[in-house]
Amino acid sequence: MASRAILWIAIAVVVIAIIGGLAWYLSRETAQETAQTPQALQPTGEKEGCVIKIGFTTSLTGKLQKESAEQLNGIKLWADEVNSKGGIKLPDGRKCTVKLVYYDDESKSARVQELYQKLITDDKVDYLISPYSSGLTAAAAAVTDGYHKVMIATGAASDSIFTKGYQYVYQLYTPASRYMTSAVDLLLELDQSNKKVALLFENSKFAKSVASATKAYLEEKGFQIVYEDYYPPGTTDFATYIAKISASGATALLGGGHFQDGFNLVKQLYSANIKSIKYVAILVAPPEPAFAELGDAAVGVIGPSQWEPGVKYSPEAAKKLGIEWYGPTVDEFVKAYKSKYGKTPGYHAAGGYAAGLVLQYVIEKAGLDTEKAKEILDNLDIMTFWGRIKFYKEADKHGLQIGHSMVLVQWQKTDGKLTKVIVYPEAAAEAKAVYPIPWSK
Amino acid sequence: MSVVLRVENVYKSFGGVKALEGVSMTVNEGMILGLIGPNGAGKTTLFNVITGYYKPDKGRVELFGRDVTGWPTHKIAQLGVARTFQIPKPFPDLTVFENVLVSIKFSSRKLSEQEAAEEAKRILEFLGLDSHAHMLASQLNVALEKRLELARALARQPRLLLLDEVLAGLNPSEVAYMLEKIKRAKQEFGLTIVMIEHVMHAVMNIADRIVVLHLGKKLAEGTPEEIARDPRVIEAYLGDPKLALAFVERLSSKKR
Amino acid sequence: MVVSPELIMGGLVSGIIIGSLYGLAALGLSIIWGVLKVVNLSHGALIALSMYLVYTLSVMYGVPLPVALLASILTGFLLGIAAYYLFVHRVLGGPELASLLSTFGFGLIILGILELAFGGIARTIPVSQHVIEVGHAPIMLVQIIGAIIAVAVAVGAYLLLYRTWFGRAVRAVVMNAEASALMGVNVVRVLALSFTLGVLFAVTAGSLLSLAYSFTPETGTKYELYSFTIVVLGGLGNPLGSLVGGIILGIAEQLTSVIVSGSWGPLVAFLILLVMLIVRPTGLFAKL
Amino acid sequence: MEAKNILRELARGRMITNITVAAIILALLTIGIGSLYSETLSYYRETLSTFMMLFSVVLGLNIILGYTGYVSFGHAVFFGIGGYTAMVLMYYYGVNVYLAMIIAALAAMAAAQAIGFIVLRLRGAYFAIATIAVLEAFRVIVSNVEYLGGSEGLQLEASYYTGYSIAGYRGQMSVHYIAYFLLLGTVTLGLLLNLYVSRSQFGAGLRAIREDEDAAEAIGINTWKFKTLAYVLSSITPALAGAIIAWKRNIVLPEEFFSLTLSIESIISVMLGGAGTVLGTVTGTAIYHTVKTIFLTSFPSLHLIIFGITIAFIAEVLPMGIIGWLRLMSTRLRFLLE
Repeated sequence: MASRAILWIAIAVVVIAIIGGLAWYLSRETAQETAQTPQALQPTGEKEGCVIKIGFTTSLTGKLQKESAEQLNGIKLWADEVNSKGGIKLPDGRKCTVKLVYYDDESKSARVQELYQKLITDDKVDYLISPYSSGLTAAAAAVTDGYHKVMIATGAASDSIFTKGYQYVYQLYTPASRYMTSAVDLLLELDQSNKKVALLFENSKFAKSVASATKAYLEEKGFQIVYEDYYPPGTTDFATYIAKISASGATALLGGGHFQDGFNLVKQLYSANIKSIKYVAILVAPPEPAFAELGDAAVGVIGPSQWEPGVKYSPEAAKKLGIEWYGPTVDEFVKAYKSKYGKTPGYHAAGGYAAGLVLQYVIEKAGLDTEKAKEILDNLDIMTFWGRIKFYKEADKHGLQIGHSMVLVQWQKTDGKLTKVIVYPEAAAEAKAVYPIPWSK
Repeated sequence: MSVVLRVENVYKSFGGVKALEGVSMTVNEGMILGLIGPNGAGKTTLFNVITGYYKPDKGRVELFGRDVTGWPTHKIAQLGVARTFQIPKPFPDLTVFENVLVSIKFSSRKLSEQEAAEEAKRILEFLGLDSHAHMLASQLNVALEKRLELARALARQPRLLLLDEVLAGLNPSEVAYMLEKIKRAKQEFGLTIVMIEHVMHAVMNIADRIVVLHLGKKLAEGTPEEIARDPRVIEAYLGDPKLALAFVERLSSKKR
Repeated sequence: MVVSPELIMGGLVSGIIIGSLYGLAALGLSIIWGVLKVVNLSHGALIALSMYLVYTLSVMYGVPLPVALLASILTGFLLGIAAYYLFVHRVLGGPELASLLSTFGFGLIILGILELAFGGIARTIPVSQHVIEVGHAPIMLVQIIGAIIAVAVAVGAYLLLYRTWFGRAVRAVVMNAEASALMGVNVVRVLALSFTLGVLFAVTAGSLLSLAYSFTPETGTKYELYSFTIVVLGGLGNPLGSLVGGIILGIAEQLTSVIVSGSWGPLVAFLILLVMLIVRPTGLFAKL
Repeated sequence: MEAKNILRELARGRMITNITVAAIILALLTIGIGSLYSETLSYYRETLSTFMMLFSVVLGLNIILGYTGYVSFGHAVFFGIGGYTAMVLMYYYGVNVYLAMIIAALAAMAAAQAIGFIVLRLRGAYFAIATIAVLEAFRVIVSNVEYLGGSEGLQLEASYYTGYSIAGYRGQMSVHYIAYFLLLGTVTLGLLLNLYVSRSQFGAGLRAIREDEDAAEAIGINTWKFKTLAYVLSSITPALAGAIIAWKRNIVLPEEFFSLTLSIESIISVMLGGAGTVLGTVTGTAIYHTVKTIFLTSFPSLHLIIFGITIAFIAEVLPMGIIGWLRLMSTRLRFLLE
C-alpha cells in the first residue's frame, strides 16, 4: 500500500511540476517585453453606429436584491434620458447612444469577478459602474483596475476599497468613515451636555467600518463611550442589549446595520421606554419608507442618508461654492423617476442615476480615452442633484469621495401624521430636529 | 493441543442489565465448540467481547496465548479471528465478488491482484456462489447471504472462526449444505470454530463440546451427550419444543 | 462595564422566555427526527412559511389575528401531509443523505416561493408592544404569551405521546416498526401523522414568533440551526426534553450576551451541540 | 466467470478512466494557455475557474462522502480554513501565494485531524449535523476575531500583486491567469487522489467502512485510522482552492469562505454524478455548474424553486447519481465507470 501511495504522489508531483513549469516558462518568456497591457483591447464602439457600452452587474437575486434593483432603476432612467436626447456628444463632435450591458451577480463576489471579466474582455464595454454593496465592489475592483478600466462605484460606502491602491475606481457615496459623523455633529449642536454614548452596531463589514470611524470621531470630540457591542447579523431580539444599554446610563445611542435589525432595535427600544436616552441615530433603516410601520416608535429617530428627495442642492448653491452645476435639478430627477416607476426615488436609485451622470460628464469631456477620463475624474469638482462630487486624488486613498456629504433625516409627527424630514445639515434642512426624543419626556 | 481461546471470568453489563456474569471457557485447537442457550443468555455478547466490540467490565480474554482484553476489533481480527454476524452484514453495494475480495485484501496474506482474484474465485466456488459473483450483495436471498457471510469469513483464512447463527432461517437442505461446508472448511483450512446455534440437532451433530449459557452465566459444559442428559439444561430449556425434540432425536440416534 | 446581578437576572428571565420559544420550534424537528429518523432540513423554511402565512392573512387581507394564526396552523397541517408523501415517504429507511437532500430540496422550494412572493424585505405584524421590564431587560407581552403557549404545547405533546392510543402506536413504531405492523398498527399512517405533527409544531412556533419579531425568508435558518442543538440536548422526540433544551440554550445565549457580547451568542449554541454530541449523544433526557 | 477476465475488464475500465481524466486536464490546460493569447477565451477561463473551485471541494468531499460514506455537510470549512490561513500569511507576512497554498493545505490537514477526532465518532445524521455545527462555529469565531479581520474580512492591497507576472500580464492582471493554472493543479491533484483512493487497498477499506463499519472492523480494518486518514485527505483540495480564491479575489469574508451554500452545492454535485466514483464527480460538477449558470441567467427568480425540485428529485429517484445509476444498470459497467 505504501509503495503504491508513493507512486501516486510521485505522479501527482510530476504532473503539477509540468503544469507549474509550463506556466512559469510562459511567464518568463514574455515578462521582459513591455507590458502590452490591456490598452490593446480598447473599445471598438467608436465606429460602428457609435454606441457607448456601459457595463455592470446587479443583484437580481440574493440578499442584495432590493437595494440593487433600485440602483438599477436609477441607471436605466439615466440611460433612457440620454438616448431619448440622441445620445452623448463626444469631444470630436459625434453623438453616441448608450447601451447598458449587465448581468445578475447573485449577490456573490465569485460571480462578480467572473462577470466583470466578461464585460471587459468579451463584451468590450467602454466604462463600468460598480455592483451594489462594498463587498461586491471590492471584488469587482480587483478585476477592473488591472485592466485600467474606469469604474464609478455607487452603493459602496466602504473606505477600505480605496486604500488598496486602485487607480481607476471612483466612489460616489459618502464613505463609511463619515456616515455617522454628522449625527455626532448634530448632537453637539443640540445638546452640549449629552456626552454618554452607547454604540450598538451589527457585526457586518459595512456597519463595523462605520462603527470604528464613529468611535474614533466620538473620542476626538470628547464623548464618553459607556457601552459598545456588536450583534450578529439577523438578530431579532435585543432584550439583553437594551438591558445593558439601560444599565450603562447612556444618554445617546448610535447603532444599526441593515434595515431589519435597525427596525427591530428601535421597536424594542421604544417598548422598553428607557427615559435616560435622549438621542437615537440608526444606520440604514430610518431613510426607508417602511420605517413608518413603527408608528410612534419611529418619532424622533434620526438616520443618515446619502440622498433624499428633499435635498436642497441647486445651481445657486453651486454658484455660491464657485463650482460647476451639471445635470438635472433635484425636482426634475424626482419627477422623471416618479413618472417612470410610479414611486419616489430613494438614495439607492439616486446613486444609480448619479453614476450614469458622472460618466456622461466624463464622456463629453474625454470621449472614450480612459487615461483622459481618469485625469478629468481626478480633478472633478461639480455639483449635481446628488450633491457635490469630488474625489481624493492622491495615491493613498485614490478615488475616495470627499465632496459629497450625508444628510440626516428624522421621523417627525406633524398634525398626527408621520413624516420623514431632513434636519441636517442646516443648508439642506426642511425642519428643525426634535430633541430630546419624545419618549424620554 | 494448544489453547486457541480462553475466556476467564468475564463480566459485562449494559446499564442495569447484566449480560455476562463471570463466564469462563477454553477452546482448544481444531475443536468445534457449540455455544447454546435461550434468547438473551448472552451468547452474542460473549462473541462481541471476544472480538473486541465490547470491552469486558471484568475478566480477561486470551487468544492464541496472548491477552487481548480491550484490544480493538481490527487488531483481534488481524490475529486470525473471523466472525459472522447474527444478522448478516454484507457490504450491500459491493458485488459478491468484491465482498470476498475486500476480505482477502485485508487478511494477513500478501497476494498480488491476480492471486487475490483467483483466491476469491476459489472461495466463491467452494460455497457455490460463483454464479452470483456479479450480483450486488443486497440482491441476495437469506440463504445466499449466509453463505456470503461464511465466504467472507473464510476468505480471511482465519485460525479461529466464530459463527453466530449461520443456520438460522435456512430450510433443512440448506442447513445440511452449510453443515457440510463448515465441516469441510474445518478440515481444509485447519480451523477452530465456535458456533452459536439454535438449530439443536445441528449443534449436537457437529460440535465436539458444548457450552450452555443461561442468563449470563455458564450453566453447563461438556460433550453433546453429557449436555443432553444434564437436568439443569433441560430445566432451563423446559418448554422449548424445538430443543426437546433435538434432545430426543440425539438420544434415540445414540441408542440405535 | 460591570455586569450587575440585576442584569444577570434579566438575562435569565429573557433566556427562559426566548428559550421556551426555541424549544417549541425544536419540538417539530425533534418528533420527526425521533420517529421517522429523518432530519428535516425544511424545518427552518416551514417556520418562515408560517410567519408569512400569518402576515398575508392578517396584514394583507385584514383577517383577525387569532383566526389568521389558526388558519396558518391548519395550512401547516395540510402541508405536512402533502410533504410527507411527496418528499419523505420514498426516502424513508434509505441512506441518511437521501432524506437530508429530499427535505432540503423541499425547504428550498418553500424559500424560493417566499422570495418570489415577498422578496428579501423584512416584514412585521403589528401587535401590542406592551413590555414588562425585568432587570432592565424589556420582555414583550407577546413573548410571554408565546412562552406560555409553548409550555402548554410541549405538555400537550407529552400527553399525546404517552397517554393516548396514538402515542402508544408511535412509540411502538419507534421501537420496532416491523413488529408493530404485525400487531396491526398502520405504520405508514403513524409515520405520516408523526411527520405532520412535527410540521404542525414548527408552524405553530413560527406563527407565534412572527408576532414578536420581524422576519425575512431566511429567518427560519437560525431557528433550524438552534433546533439541532436543542434536539440533541433534549433527546430525540422527547417533548419536555425539547422545552428544557430550548430553555437551557436560551439562557446560555442570553447570558453570553450579557456577560461577553451578543455576537458570540450563536457560537455557544454550536459548542453546546458539539459537546453534547461527543459526551452524550443520546441527550440529557430520555429518548421517545 | 474467469478471474483473468475480471482483471482484464478492470484494466480496461481503468484505462478508460485514465484517458478521460487526462483528456479533461489537457483540455483545461489548453484553454488556460489559449486564454493567455486570446481575449475571447477569458470569459470561459473565469467560468472554468469558478467550476474548478467547486470541483476542488467536490473532489475532497468525494473521498469522505463518496468512498467512506460520511455525509460531511459542512465541508466548506476546509475551504475557509485554507483561504484564511493563506490570507493571514499573505496579509501579515507578505508570503507569496505558492508557499501560502502549501501551508494552507497543511493547516487544513491538521484541522481535519483535530475536527475528525471529534466528529468522526459520530455516524449518519449526527455526523452531518456536527459538521454543520463546526462550519457555523468557525464562521462565528472568524467574524469575531479582529486579527482575522472580523466581519470586515481581510483585503490585500493592489501593491501586493506587483511581483506576479505571466505571459506579459503583470500584477493584478496576471492573477486571474495564474489562479487558473493553480486551480488546475489543485484539480489535477484532487483527481489523482481520487483515482488513488478508488484503486488502492486503502480505498477498498474505505468502501468497506461505507458499507458496514462493524463488518469492516471484523475483517481487520482499522476503521478509525482509515476514516481519519480519509477525512484528512479530503481536506487538501478544498483548502488549496480556498487559498487560491482568497488570493485571486484579494479579500476573505467569513460568510463567503465558511459557506453552507458551497458545502451543499458540492454535496449536490457529488450526488448528481454518483458518490464514490471518479467519473461521477466530473459529470456531477459539470452538469450542476452548467445547469446552475443557465437557470440563473434564464430564470433568476425561479432558480431556488427549480433547485429544490432538482435536489428532491435526485434524492428520491436517482439517489446513486447518474454514473451510479449506469453502474447499477449493468454490473459489467462497474469496471468501466470508476
